[in-house]
Amino acid sequence: MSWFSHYNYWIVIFLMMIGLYIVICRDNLARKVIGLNVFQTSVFVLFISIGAVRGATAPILAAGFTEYANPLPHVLILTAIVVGVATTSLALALIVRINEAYETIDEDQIQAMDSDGKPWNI
Amino acid sequence: MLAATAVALLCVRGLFVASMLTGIYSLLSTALFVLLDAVDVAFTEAAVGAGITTVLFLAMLSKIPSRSERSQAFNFQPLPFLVVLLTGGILVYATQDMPEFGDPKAPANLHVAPKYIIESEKETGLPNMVTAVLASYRGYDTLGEVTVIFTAGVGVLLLLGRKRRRVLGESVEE
Amino acid sequence: MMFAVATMAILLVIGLMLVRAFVGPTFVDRILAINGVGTATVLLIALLGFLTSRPEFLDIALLYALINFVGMLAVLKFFRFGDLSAGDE
Amino acid sequence: MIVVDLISWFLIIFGSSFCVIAAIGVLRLPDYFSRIHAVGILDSVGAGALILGLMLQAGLTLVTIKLLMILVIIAITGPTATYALARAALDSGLKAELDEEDGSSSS
Amino acid sequence: MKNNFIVREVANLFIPIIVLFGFYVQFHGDFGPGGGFQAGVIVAVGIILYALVHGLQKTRQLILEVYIRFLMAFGLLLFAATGLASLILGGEFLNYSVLGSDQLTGQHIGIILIELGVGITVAAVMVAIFFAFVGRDAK
Repeated sequence: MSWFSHYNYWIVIFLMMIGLYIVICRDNLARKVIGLNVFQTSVFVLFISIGAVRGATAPILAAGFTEYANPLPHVLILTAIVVGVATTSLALALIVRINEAYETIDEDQIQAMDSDGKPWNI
Repeated sequence: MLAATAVALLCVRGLFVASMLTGIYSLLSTALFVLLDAVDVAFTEAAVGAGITTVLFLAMLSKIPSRSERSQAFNFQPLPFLVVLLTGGILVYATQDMPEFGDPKAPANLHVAPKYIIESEKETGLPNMVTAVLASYRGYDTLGEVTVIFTAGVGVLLLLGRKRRRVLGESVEE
Repeated sequence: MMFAVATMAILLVIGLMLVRAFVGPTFVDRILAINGVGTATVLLIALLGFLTSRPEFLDIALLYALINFVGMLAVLKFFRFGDLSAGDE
Repeated sequence: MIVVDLISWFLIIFGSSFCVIAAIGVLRLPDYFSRIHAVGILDSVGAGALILGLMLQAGLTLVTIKLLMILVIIAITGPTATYALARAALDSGLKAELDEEDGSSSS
Repeated sequence: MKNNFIVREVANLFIPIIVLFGFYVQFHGDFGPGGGFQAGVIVAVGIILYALVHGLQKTRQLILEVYIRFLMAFGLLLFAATGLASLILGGEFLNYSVLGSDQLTGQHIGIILIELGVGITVAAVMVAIFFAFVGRDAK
């Protein structure tokens, strides 16, 4: 077990840190959705890399192969990607509605408007 | 390379450019999934990431005025960076307990996966294990996922489907 | 063996294109570079299928070649009209 | 058979080297309209030679048909996308929204 | 694309290919990579390409939204109905072995039906989301 044998986790963690930083730091709501997508992809990579087996091939039966990668994470991530795009579209729809109501998609400005006591006109 | 794209995604300024870079990002992750033998996942990511997500982002961008993107440069904020760094450090420390990359003896590969690999052909007659597991063994999961997608579609239709009506100068919905 | 060399070359291509996509001074430069990355990725996926001796997986490359075109048209339409619902007449 | 192998390897190396040349061109050429030509190399010669080499390598199977389809798709979409890009750039350049470095040296 | 002859013609050429490829992925998913999720997305992309090239108005006349909403629910209900059918025929919920004469045919019928349901729902939801986004009158 060498020190370098966990590099897949390090890549995942690096991507996850970037996604988290975008979500925390950027005020723009659309930016936050992009950050969430990056975060999501890091989780996908984590699952797939757990399921990968050295020297194996893709989990479709074929003559001459006996080692296959673990199909279970693939199934989970397959559904997760499509659900991810559905939820992303929902988030984008919310952004469009927020923009119509507040005329901005900047988080600070939205909070400033709310604290002004201005009534919601949704 | 994926990481470099992510860094650029962090630093880039315009929203339009950022939405195009998400296209590249999903494209590179597709190649990564092919490399890791996850063919079905790569297929999905290629279809979804390049086609749907880009189009949806652009459609969203065309509905919001471009001035709402304050032309701010990448401003460095130390406290969130520290928090993120701390989280990452803890996670790196935690990976020392994780199994090695590609280890056939990893716990995730020992529990039910051999059963799927060996018996799915016999029990369902399908060479593609992913489809077999997706549709047959984990049918409940898939039913739930389809329900989630359906619900998201209904939600988007509820949020955006109506024509906007104006009453007394205020935008009133529903 | 040749496949490995070609894969390395395509990876290099993607890297160079990405540099252009990141520094590109105008929007169209970036779109051009992204188009190039798309084509190179199609080739990369095809080569990877041969490299792992499972060339049945060309479906992904085929799909990507198709989808890349759609994404490109969407980006260009947004760039020219600022709206995706513009009609034909 | 060895002849076919040699030809296919030659085509693969040829195509990938042209891809690298195209990428260097995209990176190094001075303005936008000349970069379009570099991408043209990637779409036509690079992808074409590479996929032809892979076709020779695969033999006459379903794989060859799929490779042929990929080749046709790239051969049609590549020039179309490049044309649309050049058109878009030209239109926006005429409206003087582009940077100064574009259009000045090319037209 | 307004008055852009080449792009329009090439897109007209590619729309049937994309949709055909989607159906190929749908029904070939048992043997190669692919399945309902991917097929639904690909078919939706084909329709989106039509909308991009010919404008939203024309696409809406071509594909009525009533049908899309119907198909959204129909796919999900097809999925659930397959499960219920196996329940009625004496198995457990979503255990397709009882659908056919023996186990293998039963499983095959069940998986094809379920993939079809998934594909219909995903395609309809994606098209509906795209229409909802683009059809929204801009600010």
